[in-house]
Formats: sequence, structure tokens, C-alpha cells
Amino acid sequence: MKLGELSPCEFVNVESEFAAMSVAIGASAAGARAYTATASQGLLFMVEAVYNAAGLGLPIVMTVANRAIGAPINIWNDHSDAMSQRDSGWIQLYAETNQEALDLHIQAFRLAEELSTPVMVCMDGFILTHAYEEVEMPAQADVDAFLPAFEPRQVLDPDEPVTIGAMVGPEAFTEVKILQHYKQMLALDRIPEIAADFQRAFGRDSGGLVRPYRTEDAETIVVALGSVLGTIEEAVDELREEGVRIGALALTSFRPFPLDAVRAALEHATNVVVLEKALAVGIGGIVTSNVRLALSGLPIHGSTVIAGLGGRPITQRSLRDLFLRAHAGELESLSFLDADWGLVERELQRMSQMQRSGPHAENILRDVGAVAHKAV
Amino acid sequence: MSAPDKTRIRFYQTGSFAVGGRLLDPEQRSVQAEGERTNAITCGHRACQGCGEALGARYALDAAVRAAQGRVIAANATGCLEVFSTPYPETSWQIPWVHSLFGNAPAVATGIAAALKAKGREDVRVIGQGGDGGTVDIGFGCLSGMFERGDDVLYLCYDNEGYMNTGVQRSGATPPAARTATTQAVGAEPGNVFGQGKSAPLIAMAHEIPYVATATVAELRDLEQKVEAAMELHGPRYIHVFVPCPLGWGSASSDTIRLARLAKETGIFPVFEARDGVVSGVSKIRRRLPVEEYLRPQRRFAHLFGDPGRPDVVARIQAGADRNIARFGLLEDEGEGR
Amino acid sequence: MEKPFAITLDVGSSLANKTGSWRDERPVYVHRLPPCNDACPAGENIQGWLYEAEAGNYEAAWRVLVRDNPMPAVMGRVCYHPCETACNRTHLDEAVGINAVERFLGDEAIKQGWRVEPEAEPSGKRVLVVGAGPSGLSAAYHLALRGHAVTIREAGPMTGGMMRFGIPRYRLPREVLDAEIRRILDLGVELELESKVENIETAMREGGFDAAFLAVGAHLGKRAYIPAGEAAHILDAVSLLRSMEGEERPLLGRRVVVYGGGNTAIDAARTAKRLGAEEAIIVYRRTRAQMPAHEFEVEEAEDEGVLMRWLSTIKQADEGRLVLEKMELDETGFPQPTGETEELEADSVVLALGQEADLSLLEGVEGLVVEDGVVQVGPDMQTGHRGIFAGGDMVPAERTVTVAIGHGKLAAKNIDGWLRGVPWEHPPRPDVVTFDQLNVWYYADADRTVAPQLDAVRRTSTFDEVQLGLDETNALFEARRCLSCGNCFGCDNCYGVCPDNAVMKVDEADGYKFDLDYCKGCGICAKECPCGAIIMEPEQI
Amino acid sequence: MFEVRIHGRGGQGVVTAAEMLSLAAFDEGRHAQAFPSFGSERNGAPVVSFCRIDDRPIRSREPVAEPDALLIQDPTLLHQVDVFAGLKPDGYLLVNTARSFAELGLGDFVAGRPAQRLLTVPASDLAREHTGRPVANAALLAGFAALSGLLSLASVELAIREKLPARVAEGNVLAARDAHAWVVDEMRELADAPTG
Repeated sequence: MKLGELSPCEFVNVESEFAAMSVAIGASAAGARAYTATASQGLLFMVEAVYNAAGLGLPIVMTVANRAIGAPINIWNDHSDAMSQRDSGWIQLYAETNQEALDLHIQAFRLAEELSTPVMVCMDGFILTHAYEEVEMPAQADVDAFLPAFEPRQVLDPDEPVTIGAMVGPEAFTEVKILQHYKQMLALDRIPEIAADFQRAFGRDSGGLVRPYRTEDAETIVVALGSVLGTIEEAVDELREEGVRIGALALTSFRPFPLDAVRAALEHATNVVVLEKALAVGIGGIVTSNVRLALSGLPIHGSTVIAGLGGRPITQRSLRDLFLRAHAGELESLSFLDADWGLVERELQRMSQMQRSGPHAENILRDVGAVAHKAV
Repeated sequence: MSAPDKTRIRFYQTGSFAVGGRLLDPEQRSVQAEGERTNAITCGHRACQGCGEALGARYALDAAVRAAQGRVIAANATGCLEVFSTPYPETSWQIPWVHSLFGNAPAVATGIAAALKAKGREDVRVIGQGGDGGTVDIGFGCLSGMFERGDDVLYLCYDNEGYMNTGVQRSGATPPAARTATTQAVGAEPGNVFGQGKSAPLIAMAHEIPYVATATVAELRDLEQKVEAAMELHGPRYIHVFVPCPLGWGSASSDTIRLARLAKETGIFPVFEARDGVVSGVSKIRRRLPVEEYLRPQRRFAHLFGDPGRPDVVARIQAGADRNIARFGLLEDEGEGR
Repeated sequence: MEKPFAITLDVGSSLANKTGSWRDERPVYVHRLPPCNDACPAGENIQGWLYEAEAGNYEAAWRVLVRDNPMPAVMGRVCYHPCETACNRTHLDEAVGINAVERFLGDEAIKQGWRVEPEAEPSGKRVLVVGAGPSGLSAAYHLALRGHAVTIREAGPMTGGMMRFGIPRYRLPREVLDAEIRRILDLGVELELESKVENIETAMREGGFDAAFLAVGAHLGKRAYIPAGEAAHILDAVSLLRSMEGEERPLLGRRVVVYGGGNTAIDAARTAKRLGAEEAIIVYRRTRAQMPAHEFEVEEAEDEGVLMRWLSTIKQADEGRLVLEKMELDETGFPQPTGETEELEADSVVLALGQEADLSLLEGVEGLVVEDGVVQVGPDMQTGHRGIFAGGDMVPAERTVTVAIGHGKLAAKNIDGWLRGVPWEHPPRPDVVTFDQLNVWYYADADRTVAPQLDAVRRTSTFDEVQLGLDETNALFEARRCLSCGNCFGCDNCYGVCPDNAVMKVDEADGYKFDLDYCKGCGICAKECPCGAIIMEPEQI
Repeated sequence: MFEVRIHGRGGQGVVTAAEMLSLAAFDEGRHAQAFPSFGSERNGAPVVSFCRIDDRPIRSREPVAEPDALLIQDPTLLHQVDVFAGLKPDGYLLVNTARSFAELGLGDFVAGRPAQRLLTVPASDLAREHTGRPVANAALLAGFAALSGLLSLASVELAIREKLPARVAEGNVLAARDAHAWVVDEMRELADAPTG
């Protein structure tokens, strides 16, 4: 940008994520295309402004490099951050690969600006953000053709002054919220349409609401979001080779949640496993409850697997074992992939023995040994 | 009788203290004297009777609008000013205006400025504004960021010394000994604690931004001149406007301007301006008064004047005012004082 | 722009919210009585003409002025300006120099030749005015303005009365006096000089007058009994001053003693100096503080070398010498003789002990009452005899030119009412504005302008005017020092300080209006009005 | 699918090595993926990076647990971290050192493995010689190309030039050539030596 290669454009170095979203709000309200990115605690620090941007209907696009939320402090990947914002009013799209992340951003701007609502493109922290892989870069001219110039629905302009951000009381707040919801319902139509347009323009199948993988005759279907789908597909292929009728369903759009598309993809399955990278402490799966709503009334055995929290690797081997158990109908309704129950049991025992047993995180670390001594 | 010193003589009708005057050339009148002033915030707003903030905002914005030939966009923090001016379905603003959050007005303003720059709209100027809560407390991080980055925003803080919108709670700008909902007038140290609170203007100066000033609603012309001076510059600028709050201070609605005047004339609120971090001018006290004159009309200080009262506390407040007077040189030089 | 629902609004839409309903008090613009107007014996609307003067509208200012007083140039020289004593600005720094501005306006009118015209159609009524002094001229002026035919009969050879015969020309140049009298006469007033009215009833009847205004003044000098040698040269001040208007200058000698402590005594002493006396000494039986003469006149006299001898009475007057007795004040402040005497050289003694009126023209008039040598009148200036009014020095009042002019105006209004059969009523008098009703913070500090004076050397050797006038810059400055007590002067403060924009600016003539749709009744406008022209009134519920 | 794991310390270019490896593979028309195992490590702390190479698109995102090749950029790690974990029995091992496996105390480990796939190379010395700095990643990669035959030296040079700043790229290319030649020599010697 400093070299003028990206022009006209302004880059603002902010002091905090809260300011980042706030600057984006101001810029968007003043009629500029605005973008920012964050992750983890940063997203939580900007939460107030995240909700505000959605409430004001400002078509901001933001990358969330999904990472865990502390404490204990942890910088690795999971979906806790973005999941915490599922009700913020932002559209949430989850990328499976870096190529899709790139493609989704282009689609996100078009979606955001058409509907005048903000869009969050979620991509797994480190797993995608720090991965080095080949990506096809679209030409600027093609992107410009796909994404028309920004025409804001509302803009701060002395030539046509308006007040943006009025205080709305009980008499109209509900209706404002209904309209916000309605926009996301519109997005259920627009997301696949825009994905189709994108495919026509760039020749790549990116985005959309959901992406089924070998679900046609699958008895067991695994539902997941983000980059883990690749490893899941490997596992599916492996099991299919062995004759196991299993498939996977990628949720590309988590908000709006495509109830109909999910139901259509899953309704013929016997077992549905939702593999989640976030834990709703006190209940279990977040995505699960959305999937269950989509499957209301269907006689499907569902289970939730919490996996990959705080960057724990999700391996093909573990997935294979998991899927086999699921396929056999042996999976409990809530389970944790590759959890070390020994560590948990030891800590539970400590807690039962003395009141001041100390913080879990440190106790478990002591049990595990220092992180630095691990090879991987 | 000595011969009158012509250099010192100003006479009222063409002097500098009233809003306008039929005898003045139009360009000498204040913005507020204009029949066709912008009224950036217009009739029908729901501020309390005698609201100093409504007044301060109109004063400052009208001056800014005039300086920018009508091309101003404002970002407003949450607070009284926002709530009373924009309850759906009515807004009192006549300029493009946006409210986002309590603590982000400076950053929203930065965003607007960045957008305008990207769009090549050099004619449009950006203002951020908020109360003391939104500025010196909740929004302070964003404000400091806006300063240090050098963003082209004039930020206006309307200081009524507390969170009046939410029921008169203490803010970082609440003065010592003042009673608020969260600093009750009980115990050995009634009211707000001494040594707390912060001077946002001085902190702004520490950022060495091009322009920092304080002003009150009692000296309109001074306020307008400062806004005009600020509008002549680019980069981050900060004006801290003292706006009495009849509700929060427990004062008569008609006393709003008078209290602002007394705050300045007692030395409680120093009125000055600073360029690039250095004080470049002060508004001298015309008729110095003891702080009691300022404190007594306000019920938030009533506990200082009961029976037996707290003359010791009043003396500490006086000492603070005296320090301001010495620090900023608020008195006319000896011999010139009248 | 298609706006998003509820969160985005059309600008200025709050105009739909009429906050006037919040109000329990409403502001009201008022006109209060400024203390200067209140104190003016001639009833001048001083604040009113200063308002015009401060805008540089001198003719308009003069026209406001002459609605009450036809002789501003005279007034601006000889009035003792009680207005300035009353001026609220004295609490701030110093009184506004009202008198000096008045003189500027009067002089400007003479210079520019501004005239007045009768305001009413001829009424067909005839009024006789007896005496061409200030009171008579004033009455004639106001009656003529109101359409009445006025005849002035003056016993003496010249107009002006005490203005000419009692006030030295170094205080009132005669061309100024003549110009202002001419303007009155130009209204069609008939003047008969050396036409002494011997009997008022006869004169009215023979002349066919419907009413009369008596203003013969008090021209007889009071004589005190002083044992005196035959060769002693004793004369009264009135005669001395009157003789200054004649061809020959009176001879007073090298050492002149003036006996008395009033303004006439000062005038006599200063005149003596100008006639060549080496020493002019005022002998007064009380102290300087008790002198009825105005302080500034005493000061001017001292500047000119007039000497004062306090607490002294003249026991004996002989050729070339006087015997004085020293006095002392008792507990009540009265001077009492001490028996201690001293001698003083004096070529002549001028008695300035007061004047009496010649009331011989009233003999036998039914119902008319004379007490203490003056004619008793009602508040309408009417004597006990219907149709005969009186004013000036011949009625009980302070004997000043300004009071006399005020009498003339008041009498004229009442005569007019009487002639038309509709008694004139004094309009209701608003409250006088006190200093604490002003918000003086808004008034910048401004010292009073000092009008220049003639050099002392020339003052004692000539009869040139001592007190010089203000030039336009100074006069404008001085006018602008007016606080405009109790009356809007268009400072825009109310318009500016309203947090609800509920003050509308109509135009310069009509000032401001409250927009009661939005006024919440906070009262800031009233409190911040510099001149106290807004009050808050409770709303009727 | 061919999976590589690289061990080193923060600041030694371990992550860059994996990325250059993927670039080189990409240049040869293959699919490749490189990624680090990040921690909160700073300079000097043990760091691991991974690279996958395949002829079809790579979907798996899990860390490489059973590598086909192991590159040890810093031999001091050998006794600190279980660097050999999961190395396939016929996997490649290339250690950056001027010493022999025996001198490193790895005699037992290498004993049971095919000697043609295990080698040391003084990559740091070669790098220092050509760049003035002992940053061995480029040289080590070239050595690996020679050892495994998976990539050509030309591809490695291309990747070096693409990835490294111009001012250091050429020196590294020279170091890479030397390392490549060194390994080729070593392997020739091994091939010539009597099997034992």
C-alpha cells in the first residue's frame, strides 16, 4: 500500500482489536470498503464492536484466524473464538483450504455488500494461516468483474446527511432484529448463487452452504467445519475402500445456518457425527444443537465429538477409529477425541481430596511435563 | 482620573463577551449569533432543561461546520448526548452523524477519516465527540491511538464530570469531594476521593498533537475561536469543553453558564490552549473568586457547607484551584488586574 | 438514500418533538425602567437615545431625546446630571458620560440643522405661556407639538430666563442657547418680549386663551440683613449675572467676596474672576461638604483660583473691609456662632443667598394658593385655579433648568389632556433596574472618557466655554458604555445561550421571540441576559 | 505421499526450509504442503516443520507423525528431543554436522537401517563459507535432494531464489551446490564401499 500498488486505499495501524473493528465501522459508514482480521482473544476484545457492526448493517469483511480462547492461555487452533460470535449477526463462512479462504473473501465482499451485512471468513489458525501451499491467485480484472464497485446502502455524506445509529427502544428493536435475521435468510439463497457465479467466473467450486462428500449412500456421515475436513475425507476414503458406507458434510456457512441443506444432506443417514472444534461448557456441542434442529423428527443416531481443542492434532488414525465406532453405533453422545482421561482422573481425584488443589492447568502441565520437551 | 489606556479598552457592545451584538460587523459576531447558523443539533432533543452538553455540542459543531463550509461528519460516543439526540424515530442532528459504541468514537472517526482519504474527499472534515466517560475512561485507549497515529480528526470532549446518562456515577473526570451515586457523601472523606481523576487535555498534550485546548460554555467566543483554530490544522486535535450538568451537579437549570463561568473564574477549570504539546495561551481570570462561589450552588458539594461543614475540604479544593492558577498563569500581571 | 429501518434517520426529525410541554416557567421579554431615566427630572428616555447613539444613529438618538427635552445642547452643558449619579455603571467602574453625549447630540443637531415638526393637527386651542425661561419654553414646545397655538409673554427683553440671566456664558455660550430657542419658536410659537403680564386672568380673558402656563421663575435675589457702612459695595448675584448680558460690565474691584454656598455663588465668584478680580473669595457659613453647589463646579472654581472661607458669616460690611465671625457645627450639624471674629479686605460683596419669585400677576386669582413664596400645584402641575398651570422656579421644587424643563413637559401633557377633555394619565411606571438584576460579567471594562477642558489660563481671562465637547469617537465610545439597563440592546445572548434553540431572531427592529414550542423553561436566557430584560413567569396550569 | 519432518532451533530457518522444499516440489509439478508446528518458542528453542509432497492434491492437515524423511538441522537436538519418533524404517535421515553418526553417538540407531538413506553433511560449514552465516537450511535441502533423489538440484535452486531475499540467495545457491555435490560424493563412496 505504501508503494501505491494498492490504491486508493488506507491502512490504519490500530492500537487494539476493538479499535480495529471501530475504524472499520467508521470507514464502512463513510462509504469505503472496510476489512480487518483478528483471532482468539482479539476477537473477544472487539466483540462489542462486532455486534455493533452487524446491528448497523455495515458490510465489513473480517478474517478470523480461528484460535482457542483462554484461560488457560493457548495460542493454537480451535473454533472457540468464532463460535462465540455465532449470534453476533455476522455471516460466518468457514474455509477448508487456503484456496477456499481466498475465494471466500472475494465472495464475502459481494455477499456483504449486496445484503449490507458483515461477513466473517473463518480459517483455521496455524493449520491454514501458517501453511504453505499452492493457491491460484485470481487476476484483479476478474475479481473486479465479479465484485462490482461498492455502493453503500447508507453513507455519511454532507451532501445528504443522515443520522446513523439511532437509539431504538422497545417499540422497534424487535423489528430491527427481525430485519437482521431476514437478511441472513436472504443469504441462504445468495450464498449458493454467489458460489455458482464464482465457479462460472473462476472455475473453482468454493463456498456455498454445505459441501457433501460421499454422502450418497452413507449410513454414517461426519459433519465438520474448516480445514479438518481434508483429514476427514482421507479417513472417509480409507474406510470406503474397506467397504464402510461413510461420508462427510462440510458446513461452509454456519451463519446463516442452512437447516434445509443440512437436513437434505443427512436425512438418509443412520448415524450423524458432529465433529466440533469448540466446546460449549456445560452442554457440549455447539454445532450439534444446530444440526439436531435441522434433523428434528428424524430417527437418526447423533453424537458429538469435541476435537482439536487448543491445537491438539486431529489425526487420520484417530478419526478412523472414531468413525468405525460411530458406524457401529458405539459412540456415546458426547466424546472427546484423543483425550487423556488419565490426566483428567488424576486432577479430579486431587480436587476431591483437598479444597485448595490449585489451578487445573498447572496441575495437568505438571503431570504432562514441560511442553518444550515434547518432540512434536 | 488617569487617562484611559486605549489598548485595554473594550466596550461591551463591540467587546468579546456576548454572543453577538447588532453593532458588530457580521464577521465579528460569533457563529451562534448568526440567524442562519447550522444548529447542528436542533430543537426537539430530549436533554434536560439547561443542559450544558447540548449547548456545548451546538457551539462547537456549528463553529466547525462553518469553518468547514458545511462539510463535517461526526462520530459520537454513547452517552447523554447520543441518547437524548437520537431516540428512534427522531434525530436532532442536521449533519451526517454516526453512533457506534461508548468507547470507540475516536476510532470510528479515524475510520471515517481513512475512508474519506481513500475516496479523495479532502473537503470533508471529521469530528469525534463524546462525554467525559466515553472520552477519558472508556474510550481512552482509542483516543490515545488516534492521537499517536496522527489521524486527521478533531475530537471534542464534553466534560460534565460523570456518567450522567446512567445515573450520575463517578468518572475519571469527577472532581474531588463531589458526590455521585458511586461516591457517596458519607464517612471521613465524603464524596469523590482526592488525587483521582485525570486531565485528559494534559495527557493529550503529552502526545504532542498539533492542537489541544480547553474551553467552557461560558465563553462562547473563546470556544468558537478554538474550534476554528483547530479546524485550520490537520492531524489529531483535542478540545475539552466544560459543560455543567444541572441534573448531575444538583444545580439550577438556569445556572449552567454561570457555573461554567465560575469554574473558570475560580481557577477550578483552567482554560488554555496548547500547540504541539506546549501551552501557547491561557484565558486569564477576569475577576478572581474563591472556590466556594463555585461549589455552593451545587448540591453535589452540599456536604461541604452543612453544619458543621468541611472547611478543610474546601481549603483543599481551593489549594487545587490555586495550583492551577500558578501552573497556567491564570491571573493578569500585577497592576493590570482590575 | 434508502435508509435502513430505525437505526438510520432523516436529519432534523426531532422537530416533531415539541419540548415546550416540559416547561413550568416561561421567559418573557420586558422593558424595565433604567435608573438614569428614572432619575431624569426632564423624564428623558436616556437609555433609549443612547441605544441609537451607540449605533451611530445620531439623528435618531436626538429625535428620541427631543421627544422629552427640546434643548439637549443646553442640557448637555448645564444639567447636573442626576442620571449619572443613578447610573448602574458606577457599581462597575464609572457612570456613563450621559451628559457629554447629550451635549454632543445637541451640538450635532445645531450643526446639522435638524428640526422638529408638530405631530398633531391644529387643535384650535390657544395657550398662554408666561415667561420664556426653560420651563415656559419647554411647555410651549410640547404644546406646539400637540397642535395648540402657543403665545409666550416675556417681561424681559430677551428669551431664556435664568439660562441667560443666571448662567454665565463660559458655561453656556449664547449662540447655543439662541439656536435651541429658535428651533422651539420655529414650531410656530408666538413670542412677545417686554410684555409683562400684570394679571393672569385679565390677560387670558383679553387674549382669548383656553389655558395658561405660568413660568415666571425666581429672579429676585434674597437679601440678608448685614450691617453695612454707606460706602460698602453690596449687590446680589442674580443682578450681577443678569448684568453680564447688558452692554456694560459691572465694576466689582480687585477683591470680591461672594456670600453663599450654592451654584449661583460659584457662578458669581467665577464671573468675578473673569471680570478682572484678583481675588474672589466665597464665604460660607457651613463646611465644604455641606455646600449645595455641585462638587464638579466647586472643583472647577478652585482650579480657577477661587478661594473659599468655610464656617464663616459676614458680621459687618464696610468700605474695603468685612468682619467675619467664625462658626462651628453643633451635634446636629448646624453652624453656631463662636463670637470669634476676623477681618477681610473686600472691594465688593456679592450676595448669593437664593432667589424669590415675583408673583404679583396672580393677585386675586380664585383658588390659587401661594405658600412660602411659591405657587402650589398638583401632580398635574395645575394650580388651584382650573386652566392655570405653573412650573419652574415659581413652584415648590429644586430650582434647576432640568427640573424646569420637566415641569414644562409635564404641564404641557396635562394642559393638552385638559384642553381635549381627556385627562392625561401617567403611563404605568415599570420597576427600576437595580445593579443586581444585571449580568455584568458580559460588560467589558471600559474607563470613562474624559472630555477636554479649556486651559486654566484662558479660563480665568475669557468667557470662552470651559467644558469642551466630545468628538464623535469619544461620544460613540461613551454611548457604548451604556449597560442598557432593563431593555434589550440586541446582544444575541438569549439567542446564543438557549440549549434548545428556542429563541428566534426576528429582525433588528423586532429583536427576538421565544419559540414556546421548544422552550423547556430552563431560565438560562433570563440569567444570562446582560441587561435584565428577560424575566421568568410561571406557566398557568 | 512423501512426508518430511525438519528439526532445528528457532532462528535457523527450519520453517523456511519446509517451505522451500514445498516450492521445489511444486516447481516439479507436484502438489506440496508445508507447515510448522508452532509454539510460543523463541530463537534457540526447538522448532519442527513439516512438508508433504504428493502427485495428487493434499487434503490431510495433521502433523507428520511418521515421516518418510527426517532433516536435522541442529544436531544438538539429538539428545534433547525424540527427533526420530515415527521415522519409517526405510526413511531418510540427513543430519547437518561435520561429524559422523558414530561421533554423534548414533551408531546404534543407524545400525539397523539402510545405510544409503542415512547421511551427515556439514551444511553449516558450507553455508558459512558462501554466505558468511551458518544458516544451513538451503544447503541441507540440496543435500536432501541428492540423498533422496526426490528433487533435482535445479528445483532446489529455483526454490531458494524464490524464497530467500536476493542478497543472500546466491550465496545459498552456492552452498546448496556444494552440499549437493558433497552428498553425491558421499553416496558414491557408500556405494563403492564394501557392504558390511
